[in-house]
Amino acid sequence: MDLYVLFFYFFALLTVISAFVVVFARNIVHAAFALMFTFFGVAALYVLLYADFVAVTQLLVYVGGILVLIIFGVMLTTRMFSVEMKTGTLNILPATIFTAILAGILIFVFSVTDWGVVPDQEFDTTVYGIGTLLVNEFILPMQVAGVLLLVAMIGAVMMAARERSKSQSK
Amino acid sequence: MVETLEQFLPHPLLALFIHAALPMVIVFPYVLFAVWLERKVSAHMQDRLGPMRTGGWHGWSQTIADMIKMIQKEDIVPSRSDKFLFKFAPFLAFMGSYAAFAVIPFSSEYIGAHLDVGAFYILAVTSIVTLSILMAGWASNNKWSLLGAMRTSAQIVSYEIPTVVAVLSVIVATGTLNLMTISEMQSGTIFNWLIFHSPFLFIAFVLYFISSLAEVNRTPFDLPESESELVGGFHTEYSGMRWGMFMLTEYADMFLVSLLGSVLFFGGWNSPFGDFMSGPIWGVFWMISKGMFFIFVMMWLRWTLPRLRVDQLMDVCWKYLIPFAFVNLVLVALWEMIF
Amino acid sequence: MTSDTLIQLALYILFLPLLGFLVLIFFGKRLPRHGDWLGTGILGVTLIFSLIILFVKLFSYPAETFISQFTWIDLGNVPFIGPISIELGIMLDNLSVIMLVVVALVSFLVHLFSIGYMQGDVRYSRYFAYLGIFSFSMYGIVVTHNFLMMYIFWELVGLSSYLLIGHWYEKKSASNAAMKAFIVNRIGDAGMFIGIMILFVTFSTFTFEKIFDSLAIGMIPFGSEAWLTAAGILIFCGAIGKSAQFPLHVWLPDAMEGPTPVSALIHAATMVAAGVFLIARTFAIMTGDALMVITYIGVITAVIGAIIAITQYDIKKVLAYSTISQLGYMVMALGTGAFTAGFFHLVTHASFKAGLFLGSGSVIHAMHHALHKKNDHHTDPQDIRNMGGLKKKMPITYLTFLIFTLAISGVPFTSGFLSKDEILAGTLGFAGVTGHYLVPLLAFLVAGMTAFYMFRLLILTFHGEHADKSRESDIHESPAVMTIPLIVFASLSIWIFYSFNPFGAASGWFYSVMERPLSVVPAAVQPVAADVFKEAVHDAHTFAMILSILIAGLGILFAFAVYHYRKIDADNLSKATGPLYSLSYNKLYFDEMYDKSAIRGTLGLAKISAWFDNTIIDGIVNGSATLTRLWSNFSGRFDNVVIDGFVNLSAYFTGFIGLLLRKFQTGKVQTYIVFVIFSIIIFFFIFRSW
Amino acid sequence: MTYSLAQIPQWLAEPGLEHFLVISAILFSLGLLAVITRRNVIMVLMGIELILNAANVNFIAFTRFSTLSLDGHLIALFVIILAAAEAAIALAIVLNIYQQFHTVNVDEVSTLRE
Repeated sequence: MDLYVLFFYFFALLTVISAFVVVFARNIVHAAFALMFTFFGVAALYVLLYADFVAVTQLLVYVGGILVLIIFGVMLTTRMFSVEMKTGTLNILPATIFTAILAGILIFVFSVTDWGVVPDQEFDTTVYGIGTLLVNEFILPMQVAGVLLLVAMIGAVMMAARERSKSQSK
Repeated sequence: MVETLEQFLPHPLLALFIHAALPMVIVFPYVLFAVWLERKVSAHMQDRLGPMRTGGWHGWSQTIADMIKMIQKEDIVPSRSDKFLFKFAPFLAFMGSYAAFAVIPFSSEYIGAHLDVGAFYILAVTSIVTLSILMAGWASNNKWSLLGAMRTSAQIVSYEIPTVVAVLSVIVATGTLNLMTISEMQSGTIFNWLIFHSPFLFIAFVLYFISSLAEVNRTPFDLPESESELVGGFHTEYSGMRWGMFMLTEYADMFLVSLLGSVLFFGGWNSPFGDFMSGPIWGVFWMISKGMFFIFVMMWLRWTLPRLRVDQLMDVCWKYLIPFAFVNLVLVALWEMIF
Repeated sequence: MTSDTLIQLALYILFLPLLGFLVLIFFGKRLPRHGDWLGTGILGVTLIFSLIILFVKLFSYPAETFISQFTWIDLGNVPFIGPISIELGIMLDNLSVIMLVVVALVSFLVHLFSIGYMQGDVRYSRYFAYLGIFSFSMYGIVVTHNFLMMYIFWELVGLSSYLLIGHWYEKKSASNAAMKAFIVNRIGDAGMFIGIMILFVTFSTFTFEKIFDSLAIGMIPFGSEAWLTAAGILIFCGAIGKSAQFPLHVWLPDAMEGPTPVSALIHAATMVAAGVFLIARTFAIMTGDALMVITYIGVITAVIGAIIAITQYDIKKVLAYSTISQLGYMVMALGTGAFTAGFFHLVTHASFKAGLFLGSGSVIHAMHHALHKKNDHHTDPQDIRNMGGLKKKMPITYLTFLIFTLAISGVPFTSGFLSKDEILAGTLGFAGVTGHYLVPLLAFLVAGMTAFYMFRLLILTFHGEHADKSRESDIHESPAVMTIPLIVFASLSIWIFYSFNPFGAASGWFYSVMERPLSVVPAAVQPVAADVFKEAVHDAHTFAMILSILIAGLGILFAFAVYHYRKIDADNLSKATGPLYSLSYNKLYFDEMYDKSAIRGTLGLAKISAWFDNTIIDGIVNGSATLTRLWSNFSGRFDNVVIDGFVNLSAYFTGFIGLLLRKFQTGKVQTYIVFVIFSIIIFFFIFRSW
Repeated sequence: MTYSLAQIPQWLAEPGLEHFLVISAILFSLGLLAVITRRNVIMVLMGIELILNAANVNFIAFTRFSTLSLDGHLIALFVIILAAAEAAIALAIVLNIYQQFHTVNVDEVSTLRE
């Protein structure tokens, strides 16, 4: 249990600090790489919550897919061969105050609410359960998600292709 | 195994660290050996001898000497680079690669982490290497590096799809993601190995092997570091030990995909002869021999095949490997359903 | 061999053609010989499998029904409706295993024939791919155990029929025919769908067995027998469309625009028989009234087909109308309750009609090549007036064609005699029990006409002198790959395969394995009971046999008298019958009728509604507009003075507020997000519970 | 295996549901901050990813600490799937915007305004 506590605080701090870096880094590439640690920390938190499959999915999709895409996006849309990749901000002060108040309210609400915790929800393995649920009760969402991914893929390809043909015609 | 260690050590954290460091004992000597082997194999394929002098017998300590040289080299960081990311990238790369060794069952008794999602975990955690390459390429502030890095990551991300689907074929056949269970299922003689399980799994292995070649940037898919086009790819600006870390990662990655391939298709730590020569220690032997065999095949291919062009590279992935992999996955599933 | 093995074989039969289709459609052009061997080989394998299934099933488990199913969608206990679960699965009973062999055999032989016939076609591999998907869907209809899959496969055969009719879609007539077939079929299928849905709403399942069982314990749709009759007739609508029954028969003759082997496979032997198969499958739920409707539709179709076939000159059109007529025969047989006879006729008809079509294909092939050689592109290679005297040039085709013609005419020692005789006996028995003597009367009439027009076709095509001496030397017998199927079909048209007694099928194996299924409908609306009917048929049997031989002989004699020996001049005959002849020659004006009624009707309706729209609705609108204008003139004055005062005041007020609010409308997404979150926080405090 | 945790208060020594919820609240707020303050579209996108992660942490935490069975895991998986689709589309849009306006700052892409 004590190791658990140790790991929890380590990964919680990793998540929160790297999230701060994401938001406050002046350099967008630093923000993107800090995002990797946030995702990593969140994945570790999932592991601590007995969600091994979701954790690995988080790594595979977020770190291996989305983040690479984001970094590609950054590198394709910013002046490339210069380390200076600062991004501007808007109304930083009122926004910070506003979000701080929001965070305060959320944390307050989370701590005062009686959640009716059931502490012994420990899963031995989730893979089998998730698989079974996916093809039974969640079959429709899964099919819809599949169609959605297909649509997204075709849409992204279409847009990228249009961009290319436009730049070729120029 | 961690429990055994805990009994002898003063602190459970120490036991954890030692347990986690065990694969290092295999990986580091392996890399030294593999670099030497690569030089010897390439030399013999070109009808020469390769390093012969250092150490005595066939220049066996050449890589050790190289390593010492590398550690002593000046640590050069380009002045206009992003210093922090530049220094950090090699470590991140090795971290991603080493983390994957945690779920490789080296023998029936030793596995770093007995995860239920082992196969999946390997595929997920190696994607960190992609990011570290992007990081290195960008932080170098050099166009060759950046182009090389973007090529590499595009390549790795693309080839991840056929790899995942090929691994999925095995998972469909075995019904588990746990690499230890997959290994145990193949115990017995050579005919219990999954590659002989069905013709489609054999195709899956071929797909896996091709796309894993691309994932670890080996010839014929070594465009990201093609010296003639991109100087050195993402590690153009690196030198000394940091460069060494990248080399270490690359060789560790080769080892990793070879080991994963042998776990998934070639019985893992099982002896091909049934009970003969089997047991926990023999398991390590078999595992490493199988891995080394694939590494030898990779070296062999490197000196046999020419390099692909970049559009051909993407064609091979998207137009051939991925459709074939998906069709094959369906066929594997049908085979499992029918038989 | 256990039932599991049989089910597994059936699954192979079902899915192998699909595999063939996928391979051929994607890689067909790259395969050696464009993959014709693949399609044919797969069908050969399925033929072997289906023969194995047939023998094992009939010899080892003649009385059992094998079902293998799984639950596809389980909606659980739906409120107000009850438990709904949709199962998919396959069923092997005697009906389906016999049908499997029929489909596999015809399909395989047609594949084989096509290798010769379609040689050099531009879309050769695609043709075989389409044949593959057709076989897949047809097998699906045959082996399925529920209405849902049946409906899906039903539409799939419709699709493949569409694709194959339009195979030469460069020809306007071919693509039109494909569309016509598709649309006409859709009308019937809509009815079938409604029928299935009536059953589904009532029983919450699509599975045949469950529906039959529920019916047997007294559950009926909406508590009324009339609904059950309606469901039966609506499902029969599907058969009307697919089996080209009156009044939806018009698509079948046009479908002859497709390649001739396709006509043999789809539009003669298998797909059109699917309608008959459907009636056989659902026979148990048909009420007496529904069967009466089926009987009369069948009779009308048989008569219409026969009448039109007499005067046609296109070799394939004659065969097409003969198919319509024979399908009407089968439907009529099932309607009267002669279940076994009807299905038996389906089986025998499949082989000799497929053979006839393939024979005509062989003739057209030869004619086409001869015309091609002379660079003659005006003469129609399908018109029997351009043929004649082919007997010497194409002996195998002629001999097989003769056997088929004898079989379809119902001459003893052929398979057609066996089945036709049983049907005629059935109609007599039916009339004896119910008093509907019109049915056997027309049935015998059709038998005579069939013999006449089939021999007319045979004589005009093969006997006498060739129409154009100069091209006679260019006509050759077709290659072996085309004649072998003909020979196989010809041998299957002999009585010996069905019953050792050439004068009665009832003692053969077929009658011992095909029993009329027990009707599950409520007693009040039951059709004629099986045993009463059997008795009546037995009494009428000998009489029917003698009469049918006599009538067939009369028809054949008449045909020889008119066309071979020319004792009676055909032209005079047609002049003498005058209006009747032109009625028949113009296909009873069905197409024109539909053009005048359905199509013009729709257009007329559209015109009427347009007029209604333009005059009445617009009139009302315009009238009210005038009224409104008058009223608004008045209110305008009121407006200008009183209201505007208020409005201007409020406008100033709004403008003032707007000036304030404009600050918030920045056009930046982020500001909006802040507002959204801010509102959420406010809601949070409003609805808080602590 | 014993540590001197006596002086640490109980609520800190045992991470429970609230701890995870607090982390998710912080992640959510930071994500929101990124969304509303950053001018770069890609930064906004990263903020959205943070918000989605916060939601996912909640789902998983509730699965662990309540009788939600595995439904929370599945919903988290679907969220990840949606995030993947969203990122692909969003970046395609961003690249198009860049092609069109030569900038990816949200406040400069304002052709629709006025």
